[in-house]
Amino acid sequence: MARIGVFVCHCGENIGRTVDCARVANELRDLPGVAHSVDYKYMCSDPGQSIVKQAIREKNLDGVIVAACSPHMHEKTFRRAVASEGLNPFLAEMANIREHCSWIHEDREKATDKAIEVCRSIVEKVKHNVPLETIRIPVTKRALVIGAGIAGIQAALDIADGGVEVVVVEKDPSIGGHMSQLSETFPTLDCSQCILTPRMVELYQHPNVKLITYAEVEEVSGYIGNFKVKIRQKARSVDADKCNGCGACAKACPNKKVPSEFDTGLGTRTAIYVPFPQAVPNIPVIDRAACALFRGRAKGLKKEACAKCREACSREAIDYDQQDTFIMQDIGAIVVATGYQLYSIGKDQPAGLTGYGEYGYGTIPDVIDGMQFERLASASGPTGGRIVRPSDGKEPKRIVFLQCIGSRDPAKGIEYCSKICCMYVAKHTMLYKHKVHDGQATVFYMDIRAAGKGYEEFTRRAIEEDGARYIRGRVSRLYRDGEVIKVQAFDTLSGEPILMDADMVVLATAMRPQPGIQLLAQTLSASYDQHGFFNEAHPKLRPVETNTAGIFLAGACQSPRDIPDSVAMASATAAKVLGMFSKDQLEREPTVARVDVSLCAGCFHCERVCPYGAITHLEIRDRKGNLVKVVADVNPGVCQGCGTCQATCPSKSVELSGFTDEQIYAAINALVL
Amino acid sequence: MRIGYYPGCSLHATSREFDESLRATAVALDVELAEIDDWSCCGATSGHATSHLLSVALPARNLALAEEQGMQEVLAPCAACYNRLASASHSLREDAGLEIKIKEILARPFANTVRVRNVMELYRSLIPQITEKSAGRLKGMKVACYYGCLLVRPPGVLAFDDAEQPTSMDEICRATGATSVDWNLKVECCGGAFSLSRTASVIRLGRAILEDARKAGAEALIVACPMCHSNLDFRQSAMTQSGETPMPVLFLSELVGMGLGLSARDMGMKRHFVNTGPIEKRATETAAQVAAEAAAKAAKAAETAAKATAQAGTAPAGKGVA
Amino acid sequence: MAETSNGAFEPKVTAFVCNWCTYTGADLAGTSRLQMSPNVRIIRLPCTGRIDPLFIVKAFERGADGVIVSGCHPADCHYTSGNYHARRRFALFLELAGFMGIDPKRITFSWVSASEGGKWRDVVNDTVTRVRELGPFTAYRELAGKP
Amino acid sequence: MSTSGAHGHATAPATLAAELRGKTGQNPAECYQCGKCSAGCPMAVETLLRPHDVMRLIGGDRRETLLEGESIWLCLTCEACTARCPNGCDPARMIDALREMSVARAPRAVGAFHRSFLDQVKANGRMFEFGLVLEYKLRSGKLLNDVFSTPGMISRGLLKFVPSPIKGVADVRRIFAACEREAARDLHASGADGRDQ
Amino acid sequence: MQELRDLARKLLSDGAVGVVIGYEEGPHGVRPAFITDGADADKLIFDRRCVQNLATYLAPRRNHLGKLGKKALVVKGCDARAVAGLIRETQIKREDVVIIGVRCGGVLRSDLAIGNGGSGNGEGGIGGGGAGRPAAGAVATGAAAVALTPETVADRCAECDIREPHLADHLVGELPPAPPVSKRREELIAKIEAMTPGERWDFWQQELERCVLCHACREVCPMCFCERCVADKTVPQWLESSPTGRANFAWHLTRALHQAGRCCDCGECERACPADIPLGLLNRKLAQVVEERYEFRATDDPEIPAPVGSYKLNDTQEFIL
Repeated sequence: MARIGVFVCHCGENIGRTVDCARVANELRDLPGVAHSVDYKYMCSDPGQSIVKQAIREKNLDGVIVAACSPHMHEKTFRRAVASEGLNPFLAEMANIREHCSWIHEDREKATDKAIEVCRSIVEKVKHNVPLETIRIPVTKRALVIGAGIAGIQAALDIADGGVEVVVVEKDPSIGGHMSQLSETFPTLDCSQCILTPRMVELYQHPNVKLITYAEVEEVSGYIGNFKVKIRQKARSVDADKCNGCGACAKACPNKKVPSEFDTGLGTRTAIYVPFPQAVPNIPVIDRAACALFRGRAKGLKKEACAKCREACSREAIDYDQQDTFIMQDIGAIVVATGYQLYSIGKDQPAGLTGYGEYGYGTIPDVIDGMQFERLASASGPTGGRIVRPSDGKEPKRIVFLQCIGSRDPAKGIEYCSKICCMYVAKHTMLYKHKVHDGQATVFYMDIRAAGKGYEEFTRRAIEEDGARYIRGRVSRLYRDGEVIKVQAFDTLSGEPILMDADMVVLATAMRPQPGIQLLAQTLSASYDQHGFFNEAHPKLRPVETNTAGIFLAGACQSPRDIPDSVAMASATAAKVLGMFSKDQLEREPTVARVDVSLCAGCFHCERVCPYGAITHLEIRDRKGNLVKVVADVNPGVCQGCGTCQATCPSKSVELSGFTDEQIYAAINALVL
Repeated sequence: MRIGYYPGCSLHATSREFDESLRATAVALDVELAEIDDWSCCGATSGHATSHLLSVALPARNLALAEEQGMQEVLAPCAACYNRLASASHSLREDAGLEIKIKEILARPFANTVRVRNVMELYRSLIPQITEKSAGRLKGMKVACYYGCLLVRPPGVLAFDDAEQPTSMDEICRATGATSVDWNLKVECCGGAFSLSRTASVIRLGRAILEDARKAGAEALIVACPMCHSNLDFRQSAMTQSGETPMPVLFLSELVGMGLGLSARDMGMKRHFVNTGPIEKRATETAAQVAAEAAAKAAKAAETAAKATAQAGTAPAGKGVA
Repeated sequence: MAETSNGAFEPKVTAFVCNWCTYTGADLAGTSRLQMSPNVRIIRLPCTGRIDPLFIVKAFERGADGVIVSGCHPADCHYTSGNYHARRRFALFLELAGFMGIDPKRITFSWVSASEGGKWRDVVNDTVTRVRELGPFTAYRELAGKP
Repeated sequence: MSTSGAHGHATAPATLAAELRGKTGQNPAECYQCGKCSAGCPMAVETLLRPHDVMRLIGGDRRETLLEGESIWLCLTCEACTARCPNGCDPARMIDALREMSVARAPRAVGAFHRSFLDQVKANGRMFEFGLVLEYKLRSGKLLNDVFSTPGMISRGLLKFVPSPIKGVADVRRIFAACEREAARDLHASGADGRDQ
Repeated sequence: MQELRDLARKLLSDGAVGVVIGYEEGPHGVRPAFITDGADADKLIFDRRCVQNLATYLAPRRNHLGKLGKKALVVKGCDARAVAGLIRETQIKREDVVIIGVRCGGVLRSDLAIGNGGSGNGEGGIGGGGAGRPAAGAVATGAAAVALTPETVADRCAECDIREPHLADHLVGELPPAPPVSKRREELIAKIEAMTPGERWDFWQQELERCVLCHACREVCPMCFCERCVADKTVPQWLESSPTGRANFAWHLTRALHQAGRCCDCGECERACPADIPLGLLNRKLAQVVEERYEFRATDDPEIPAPVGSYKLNDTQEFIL
């Protein structure tokens, strides 16, 4: 027979006014299995807790019910008290007779009856509670950071500075991300390269950092603290150990006309190239699609069509036969910092998006996007910082900026605000004015969203001091008229139609997640929204975690972010990772599911419904090693305890600890008779 | 190929040349146009400007007739009719309540199964035949394809081509050998509905369109809408300044007909206000030139072939003919 | 079923709710002192995903006159997707139970978020009123005696 | 919920936005006033209220301004506004619905052109342009206007003179009658004042 | 028929399979045949009396058949759906079974094909003609099978869209004409749906009161492959074991729910029921719901995911406040 103690709280007058607590305690005392039942004014107070503790000791209780407020309020309090007496904390439960009873009813008799019934139900449940032990799982104290833009670099450095090993995987040949392409940054107008490059070098040289560039995460298995990650090192065609970054190969390369990705197609590079002069690591890579030798090979040529770079390399670092290789890493926590791409207004769009036919689908040469403007304005850019038209190299005297291209435009597939465009357009008008003194910048906007430290002041400066003309209205059409671009618009504030001539138009296009992000999310079993941004675990309280334990987020992979936001997020993520790594073992609530392997028929309905991918396949073998069956198994490190598996299991071969069928059955039975 | 045909009021009246030229090209391209028996007006702008219900009910009667008469597809050459018929069909698919109401009003069986086609869709499907039969007859002739508003909008309903940068008419024109110029106002409105009631607006809008086409080097403006045609043709004298060369405004069917070598008379082109004589003459000239070039090319080819045969005969053994 | 002193029928309703949204919403109703019918007994579960149709069957077997199942709104599930699976499960259950003669009016499904204390009150009161009109579910209870 | 006073209305009259939403299935509140519609509107230079103004005034419940003014009749229904709206609004459809409302409360408000047109269709099942021109000219009093002054129209055989009704003209008339009945019912239901009737 | 026999013989003689599971003539009509010797292949038959779903012999819990070696199975379209279900739910691997698909022109109602009471026990039902069915006539044997008419055709054939199992490794026979369509079941469902909740309750009570909880419906079902059925779970005992009205109701509700989106509609539960309870109505009703709400139809393509265990963000939820 169980020995359960019932402790009924008056909560001062809060419960006692409507519920006859003494009667509740008396009636429950008569229940079979109840060894002790009392009421008290404040159970959560120190004397109240002492009453519980004392009873456990003296009455040798094996279960405790506190009938008081909501378990959300004090379940932890009472479980701690119970544990201090050596009783397993999961043998204590609360019956909610305040929020769900005394506060919502007036009739004292009915409220008391209800309280008694609620307590009885919990008593019956507790009879089937079993001691549960906190789950401890080991932790590999090594973090993986995916993506080495400013967010990834910051997160990796913070983690590494915390004394933990970090593996950084970057898909491009160099780290630095989009920030390395920017000219100057808002709201301070400091040079992007100047503040970023030292951090890139720091990352490269940090003793705790293993940097793997030109590589991608291929597979992830395991769970929090215990991930196994397979990384594909793409073939650079250059032996990184031999190369000293002298650049002779690029000089020798005959194909100098490859559009440079770094310069957003406005400049060119060679087929063997380093993306930009400050690249880290300073090791070139052969773009096989552009290289004559590889194109020859693809056509089946036996002879090498070109080997100029190998001939030029004094260190014999060029390796045309290099293959992709795979690197396996044991990882404890993963930080996703894959960043963004810009919406392109062209006709070819992924499903759900459409381009801008009214702006020519990107066919008008002097209509460029914001990143292209950054490259034009950058001192290290293709024009050496001169702002000129891509079509004829002339300096545009009338420049027009259009905000919200792709953003806030559900008709084109994206309803969200890209957050950073208002600021960088203001910055662009200033950069333009500083370089083209007699030029006029005009901005077509819907709203100016400048919330942030120094942001509003910045946009005002653009308007008041640098003479940017802001016109409120979306542009209807852009079309070519000889050398000029006609901008057909409407000033919604003055109420006048506008047909304006522009020499150049800059589109502030939307921020979108990186292509292929869904695939990565699936590899990580993390969830993403309809746009492909990673979902945070909670929009307010857990903004840098995902719903998959051990996977964290930094920067624009989660939603549009500017640099300060991305860096703040990255540091927050690092704090989360370091916190997790501060213990040798992770502790997790023991309310997880468990499979009875003898009953499981292996239909794997549970696997299909598990939100966390916690179900694994377990092979059951006989003594001779013959496979008997394959059944479901729950990884307690991954399971979060929702119980969807149990409700789905047709044979009820999986049980959620703390909410077993037996407990619920008993609770239902005790309620209505 | 057989297709249902809904000419609409305009094609029986002011735009008879559209009807005639369309029928003439249909014969030449082996398409049978089966006119819907006892069709009625689609309601046009006046219908939907005053009663949404009416603007669906009037087209629905015609769609129901087409269905009764066993048609799966109906060609509506008039852009306004096409727009009304297609929009009505779309509204009925989207709005179940409206469908019930309309069925009640029609009092005849109606399942909304007929697909409404415009003249560009028809010709686009016939591009191979047009290319073959015209043999580049209009080579070098520069035309501006003017789509206007009713054929491409709203994009959700009339999704046969891109709403902002449509290309189907250009492709059809190119099939005749003509060059379609790149210009800016191909989907701007000409003021159609205000032809009678607000002539000044129409003249303002039409003038911009003609100017832009002229600037792009077009010799003729190609349209597929009776309203665009009557505005830009009938009112052109008011839109142009003296001294400017008049811009012939041709129905797409007329251009295709010219490409196929049909006579201007058969296509009713004499009815245009802007004299089509010069463009007809131009067409005859280009056709003659193309024919001459083709003849010359054929002659040259024959000569080369003859030479090759002769050489092959004397070539040393072991060297094959290229 | 219970009868008050004056003999009027007082329905018994069992509620299965998720811990994160509806249970917390019911807590909020309490802290807001929203008065509601005392006929409902709540059983707390981690997620609607954990709620098995067998629970509902058992509740009726044990004498409940009505049942409430409530959890997080779509997209709000604490466990991301438990409520989506539950939604399919309960759609099927309700269709079948209705087909087999259980009056669907005896069962309320609702999404009540942690901030919807008022909605929880309405769900409770509406369900109790509805079930009171239907009368005791004696048909089900009488089945026990039938061989 | 506020109590309805003894002399107050039991329910507040529907806002213009709500009424239009009912008629069109489109939510006027979706307009965020970016002005792209007006930027592309071919009539923006002539009309007083451009598409975005219309949307704005709908939101402001400015029934009189919209229904009494000329602007809604100055729309060409080219639908450039609708096609380019970033937020999926349909100003062209809204303007159509406003015209419909305007017609319902004051049938004579319809432009003379539209009335002439529809009367023709009702009479004959089809539109015969000569008849239309004649009727329009009579109605608008612009007898000396241009079409007649262009004898070319007739000599070129472009204007048909004698209307001949289609076989199913009764059918068409029934459609008109049904739509008119429906409109009357709507008007009655919306409780709009039947001024001019 | 000869094609089927030749194929079976070849599979056995080549050693490709150890047993061919098909149909043969029995003393009380058609019965399952387990052919292990090519010489016996001529016993195999297939005609419109072959109503049984042999896929039930594939489930691992019938692993006593395992010792006969790899199985070849004769399947109709409806049976193929069960095979697909077993593959989908990882009970068997596709390569573990050779599927001989028969082109099917519909089968008889099971009571006319092999009599009531199932697998040739010849006893007939103990209940009356439930659900207003005509009482079974004499069981046809041999070639004298009853012709297919709207009255005699099996209910499920009306919904059949797999008369040639796509899943099959080998397809045999000519495609017969489509069977006559019986609207019996759909009409009955519509009739029940038109009833008040109380009338429906009474209808089902009348049917279910004959249930003796023998669980034959479960035993014969190819998709009931659990090692321990929830009905046999005792701690806690969700489903009572003695056949009271309450236990019967809970059992049949639970059984049908567990089949939702999984049922292959082979009609075996109804055939096996000694009490003649129209269980097919419950399965069919849920199939309708699943199709309407989740656009899923039972299929013999194992790659198509089942509707239970998946969801869409915009699933219908009109029943939720």
